[in-house]
Amino acid sequence: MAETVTVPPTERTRKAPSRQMIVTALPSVVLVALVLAVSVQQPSFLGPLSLRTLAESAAPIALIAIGVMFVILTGGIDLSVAVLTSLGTVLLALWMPSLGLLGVLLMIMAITAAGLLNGFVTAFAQVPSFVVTLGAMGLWSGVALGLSGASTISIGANHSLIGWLTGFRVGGVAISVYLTLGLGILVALGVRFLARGKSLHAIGLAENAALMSGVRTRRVRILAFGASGFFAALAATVLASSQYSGSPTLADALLLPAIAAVIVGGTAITGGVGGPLRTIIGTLVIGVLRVGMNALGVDPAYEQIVYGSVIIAAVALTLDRSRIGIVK
Amino acid sequence: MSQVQEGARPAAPANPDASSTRPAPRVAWSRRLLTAGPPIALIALIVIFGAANSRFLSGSNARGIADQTAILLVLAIGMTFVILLGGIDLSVEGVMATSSLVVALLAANDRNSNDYGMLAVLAGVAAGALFGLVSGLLHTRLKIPSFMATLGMGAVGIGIATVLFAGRSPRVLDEGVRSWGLDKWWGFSPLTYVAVAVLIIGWLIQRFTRVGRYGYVIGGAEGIARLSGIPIMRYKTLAFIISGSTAGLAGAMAASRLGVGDVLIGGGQMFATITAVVVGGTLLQGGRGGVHKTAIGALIIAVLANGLILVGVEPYVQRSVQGVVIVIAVAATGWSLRTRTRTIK
Amino acid sequence: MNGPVVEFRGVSKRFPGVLALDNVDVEIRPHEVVGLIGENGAGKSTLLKILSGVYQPDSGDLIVRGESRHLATPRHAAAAGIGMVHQEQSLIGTVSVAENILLGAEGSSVRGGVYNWKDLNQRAQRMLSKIDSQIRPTDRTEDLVLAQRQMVELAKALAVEERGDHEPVIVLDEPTSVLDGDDLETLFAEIERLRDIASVVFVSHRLDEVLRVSDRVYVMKDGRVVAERDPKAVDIAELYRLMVGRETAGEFYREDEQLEVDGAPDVIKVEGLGRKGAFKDVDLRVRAGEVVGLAGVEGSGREALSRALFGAEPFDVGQVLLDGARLKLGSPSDAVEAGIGYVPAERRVEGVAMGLSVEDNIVLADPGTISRRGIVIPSRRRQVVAEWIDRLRIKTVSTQTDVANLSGGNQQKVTLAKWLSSPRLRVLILDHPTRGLDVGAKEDVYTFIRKACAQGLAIILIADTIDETIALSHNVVVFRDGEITARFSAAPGRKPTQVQLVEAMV
Amino acid sequence: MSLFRNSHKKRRRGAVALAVGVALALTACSTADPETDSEEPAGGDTAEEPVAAEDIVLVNAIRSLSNPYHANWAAGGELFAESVGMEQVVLTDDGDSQKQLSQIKSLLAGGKTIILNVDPNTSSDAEAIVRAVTDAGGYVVTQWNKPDDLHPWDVSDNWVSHISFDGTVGGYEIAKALFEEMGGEGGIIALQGILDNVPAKQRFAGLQRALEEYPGIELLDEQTAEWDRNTGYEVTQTLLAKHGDAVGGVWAANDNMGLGALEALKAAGLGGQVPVVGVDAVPEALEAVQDSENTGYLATVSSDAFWQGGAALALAYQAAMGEFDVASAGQEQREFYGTQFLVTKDNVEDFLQTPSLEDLQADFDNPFARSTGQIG
Repeated sequence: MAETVTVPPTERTRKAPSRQMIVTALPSVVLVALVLAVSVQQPSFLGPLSLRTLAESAAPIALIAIGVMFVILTGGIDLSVAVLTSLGTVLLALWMPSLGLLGVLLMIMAITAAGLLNGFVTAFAQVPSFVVTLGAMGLWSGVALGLSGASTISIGANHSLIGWLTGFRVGGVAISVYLTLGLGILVALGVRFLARGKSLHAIGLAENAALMSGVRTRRVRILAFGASGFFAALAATVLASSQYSGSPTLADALLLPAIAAVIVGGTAITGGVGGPLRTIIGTLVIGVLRVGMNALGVDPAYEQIVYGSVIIAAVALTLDRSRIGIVK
Repeated sequence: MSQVQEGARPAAPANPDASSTRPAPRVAWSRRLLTAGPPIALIALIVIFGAANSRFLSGSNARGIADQTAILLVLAIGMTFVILLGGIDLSVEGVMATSSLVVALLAANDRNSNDYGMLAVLAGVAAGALFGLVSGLLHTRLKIPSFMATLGMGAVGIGIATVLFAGRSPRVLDEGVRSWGLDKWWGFSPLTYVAVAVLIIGWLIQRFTRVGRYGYVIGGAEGIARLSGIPIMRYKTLAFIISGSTAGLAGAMAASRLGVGDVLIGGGQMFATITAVVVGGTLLQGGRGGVHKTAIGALIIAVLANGLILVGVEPYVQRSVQGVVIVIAVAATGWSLRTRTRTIK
Repeated sequence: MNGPVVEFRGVSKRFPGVLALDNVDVEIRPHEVVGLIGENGAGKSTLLKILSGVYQPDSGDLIVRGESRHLATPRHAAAAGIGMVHQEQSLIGTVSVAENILLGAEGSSVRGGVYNWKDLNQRAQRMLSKIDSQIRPTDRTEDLVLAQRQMVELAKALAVEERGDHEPVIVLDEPTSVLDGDDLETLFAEIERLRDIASVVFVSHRLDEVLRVSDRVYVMKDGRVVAERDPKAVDIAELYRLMVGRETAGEFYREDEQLEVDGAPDVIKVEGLGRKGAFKDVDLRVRAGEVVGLAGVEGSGREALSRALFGAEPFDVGQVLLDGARLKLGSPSDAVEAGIGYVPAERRVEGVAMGLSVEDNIVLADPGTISRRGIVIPSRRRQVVAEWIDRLRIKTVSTQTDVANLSGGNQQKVTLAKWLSSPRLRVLILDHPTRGLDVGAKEDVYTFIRKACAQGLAIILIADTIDETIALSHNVVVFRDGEITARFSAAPGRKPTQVQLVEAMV
Repeated sequence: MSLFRNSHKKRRRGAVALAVGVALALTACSTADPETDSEEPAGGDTAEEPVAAEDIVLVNAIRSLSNPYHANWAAGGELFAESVGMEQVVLTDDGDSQKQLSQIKSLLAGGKTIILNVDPNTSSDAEAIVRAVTDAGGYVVTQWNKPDDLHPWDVSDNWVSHISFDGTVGGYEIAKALFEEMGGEGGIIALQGILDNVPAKQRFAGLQRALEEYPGIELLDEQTAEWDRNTGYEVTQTLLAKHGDAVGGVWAANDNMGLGALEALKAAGLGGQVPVVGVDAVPEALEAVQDSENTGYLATVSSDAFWQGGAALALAYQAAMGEFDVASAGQEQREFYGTQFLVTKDNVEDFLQTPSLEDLQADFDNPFARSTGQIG
């Protein structure tokens, strides 16, 4: 992975379409299948309340996933995104009571900056992204533990400023869900209609060609990591809103589900293929899987095994082998 | 291909004038840093902590450091073989967890009637090797990037461990297994000798076997290795098996030391391990380094951890330090390879 | 035996869109040095790759020591006693010389996966002594200077003889490209020595060298062997005529469409440009509608210069002026925004973005043409893309087709469309624009170059062949070892001869 | 840090299946929500007339069933349910806050009146859970974790009480036991927990109080071992090296670290010679205490999980039944500390066996019997 090489053999051209179709269609199919399976076991699953619970617990994961997706589209990875989310909740809890809305803005800026930093190191020091973000993971979790004195900080005053995200419901679903969907659609439109919208995909598919066509690949890569940080910050806001507090390890557990969501959604780990809406579908697959495992009476202990296997399987399926010469 | 070769050696200059100059100076610089840096850093740390706390240099603390290095060293040696190939193994914590429970549940314990004694340890290692094999096959056959394959396998390992764990840490009652953690041979814990043995074996493998030698070749220039007809997949898979086995052994060592099998027994080890390897001077780009360097790296990490505790720094600060160190080490060693058109993901 | 060691009988090899080898007959006899020359794309490298088991012929026979052989992999070739010395070095820096020499052929030195260093080093030493080199088998390879590494490469190639009882065939592919002076002499001495213990195939751009070391010379052109000569009975000039001579010249290159550029304003000016180890003191100017051809052998610095002008590689000294304004060329994007376009030789890696659609590729360089204030206007995008697909006669199923599914020629046209569709384009750098294209596609490219001139673009051309350079250019600048050695005016009718260029090149 | 943070302490199926099953049954039928109380800004509800028994669901929400502490907790709940002739639902979240919340929410969706006795995963979860329950007109008693600045009386009368255990007492009691064993002389090292919840700070405060009373004892060093056994081992090992023979005892903020220290002492050949104390009364610790002559594990502290699972549930139940008038209850009843027991080899046997309903009936009838005063 460290230095995947662009080799454009011709045989890929024949295989590509069919694989593409599978990758695009499969997630939705799987989702439907899962929903049916679960609702057979547990009819109430299709009831408004459990659906609401599903959607609302999926929202923060979806946000994180969309963030990582930006990086994965460029062919990289961001392992620090969940830790950044946790750090975000801590910063919120520290700043909001005194600074109010300003605190929220500061937190979003700080976390986005942390993301950008990942990008800078990756782009300018030319260090593989998984190394950079692995390091960042350690760094920021340490910082979060330090800032919070390794303790959970309740958001007393001013919680109302973000409380509405998960507290206020329209049509029975919390604002956070609409926010997530809205952003997803927004990003999708951006990719489609912004003049440079395709840059992410171009870099993921053929970085040299993009570079030699005048795409500012470094800048795009940095921005991708920035976006990852930004969405982590949003996820942090949503989590803090529903948890009424910030904790240095609050979101750490969401890394695997988020990455799984992106890959399961059909975004290739090799980059260049995929999008936010697919990622949201991927998140739902993971979410239903989780609920489903309980409904089907699967021991929660197996959750990790399932995540691990799902990730590997999804990667194996979406991976575009024709585009990677030497895999590391 | 081009970038990969850049990773392996200074690109041949295009014009005659430069042709006879040795490897470009900046490379020489980074190579010097690779070889001389770690030992110097280690000595510096020892001096600093020695000055900060008189007890640091005491015999008992030295033994403590040795004991605390043992598990890390074993892990790092295995990891070195994978990183030499330019890959990475993020599954060590999961493998350790599974292994520790396998050992705890097969040796005499307070959960079931098993009593396989030292065979349990072998089983732990075998379990680790199996993980390595699967990761290796996923990586080589399905072309899944190693960090992804091992990330997944790590989760699977944690999961299996959680199932075996079933809510309560099984305690190891087997005297033989426990004695590893409790006995003292000439003042040192048996685990220390295990680690030294693994180090020697690791060095022999690296120096005298195909797995070891081809590690440098494949990591140095996979394309050339392929042209030379070397069965790359086999040796890559073997490297992962080695890494898995050492992780398995490490799990067994931890179990014998704490007297329990536990899901979180490997907590934080992945970081420490990777840091130890890269700090020792093995390039994450692959092709450069070795277990002898890793030994230094592991000592650096252990001394750092031990010293920080002596000085009274919260353990989680080490996490931040290690995180930063990894990135800096990689950036510094790869600095001279940067070009405008190089693509790094 | 005295029959040929290796013999190509009517060997053909076809790649998508191009016939790389066309019914080739070549034979290599014992204890002789065979020279092989030809321009890029003449088929040399394909021939060598078949000989070394990387490619297999579509038709015809490869006969090794009397029996027809199918060399499926480099290992098979090595087993058949054929050793390659690759153009770009194929040594691992971090392992010992001995390991490199016997890489993948450790054989007796490794039992059950365990190395017997003593044995390995002895065998390596034997190879090294054959070319009586002073290098020790235990040396760390990356500590050697390039010339020494070249020797190790030789020893490595020689090692194939161990695999069979017969004398090996050693193929030297551009071995001199990174050597000079004394190193060169040592190499020639080695080749002399090799003649006693092996057969040698010597491939080089430097004709004087070929003439000097070879006993026989094959000249290749357009995938065919066009001549076989005795070095004593031929001179460089004739070899070149054989190599590049083409009767079609005139109309083939649309010379009649070449426009007069005297008095046209300078578009791009290069002043005293230099980068250590690549090129130095380069002065250039290209006027609107002018084609300036850069001639020179590989490594002469022309490629490096063209990439530097596009910001893909840095330069240390000098400056580049566009319409008199100094350019900052920190990255390709700087160049593109200034109105410089670049058609790379590595078309499929740097030219088109594989996996993106034809449409996305065409608008990749200058989205400004299809958007207002950063927002795409679908209608305009459709119209622009359609226009250029039509103008350049790009054959594609739809605008949404993955560009990877296009033929080489059409991919090249997409690359051209990417630049030509941008209204801000002032300068177009063409690096081997016709490499690997079939004749039809080549002619198209020539036409577009002329058209581009008519639009007043300034064009810097690194052509695949010398006659291409001469025919397409208004002016030709010749590079050698990173410096400009000659300048020729190439107005229609008053074109310089290939020989003139060649003399300046070597 | 681990990439697999959420993985630890995953448990058995039974309870989950059961919970789901019941949730299912509940979502089927439904009754009107109890009417709201105007004077309650937080929008919670209180029941002025008792809720009919058949509309009630008794719920214990805990981490899992196969960790002994919470298993006992559930057993206590079972005893109470039995005493009022009802079924109890046990929700297990496997240490996953999101899951804990969503499980409770889907149970609330059933429309019945929920009587919830919950051990929130972290203090951050408490408020979300409480608001969910009170908004649905349920009754909730929280234990252990809640933000310090959040009080039941500020939120709703349906948040009947918050029960916690004064860590200072536990920390103090074990410290005293330790110091007595040491004869009031010598040096000790202290293993701190992650300060993630109040108890860690309190327990250490307790230690400090004991230190004041025993001037002969010197606190050589205090380090966090992150509640973790392995860290406990390494920290102890290092501190032993640092202070050598000066270490006369080890004070650990929980049994996990204490047991880690025990191993480190064994490894250092000091097994049984240097006394160790911890808190939580995990079975391993209890066994170690049983055999304290050899292990040196002097004492641990139990909060009596059976009582936590039963009596607290009883409290919420009484509130729902109107037997306990929350609105007029004093703060000392809304937030109070339960009684803890110092476990030494003299009384360890009592804690190794399950109590009968008779043993606990009195506490069910008067949950406040074990109150040791208001929190704070």
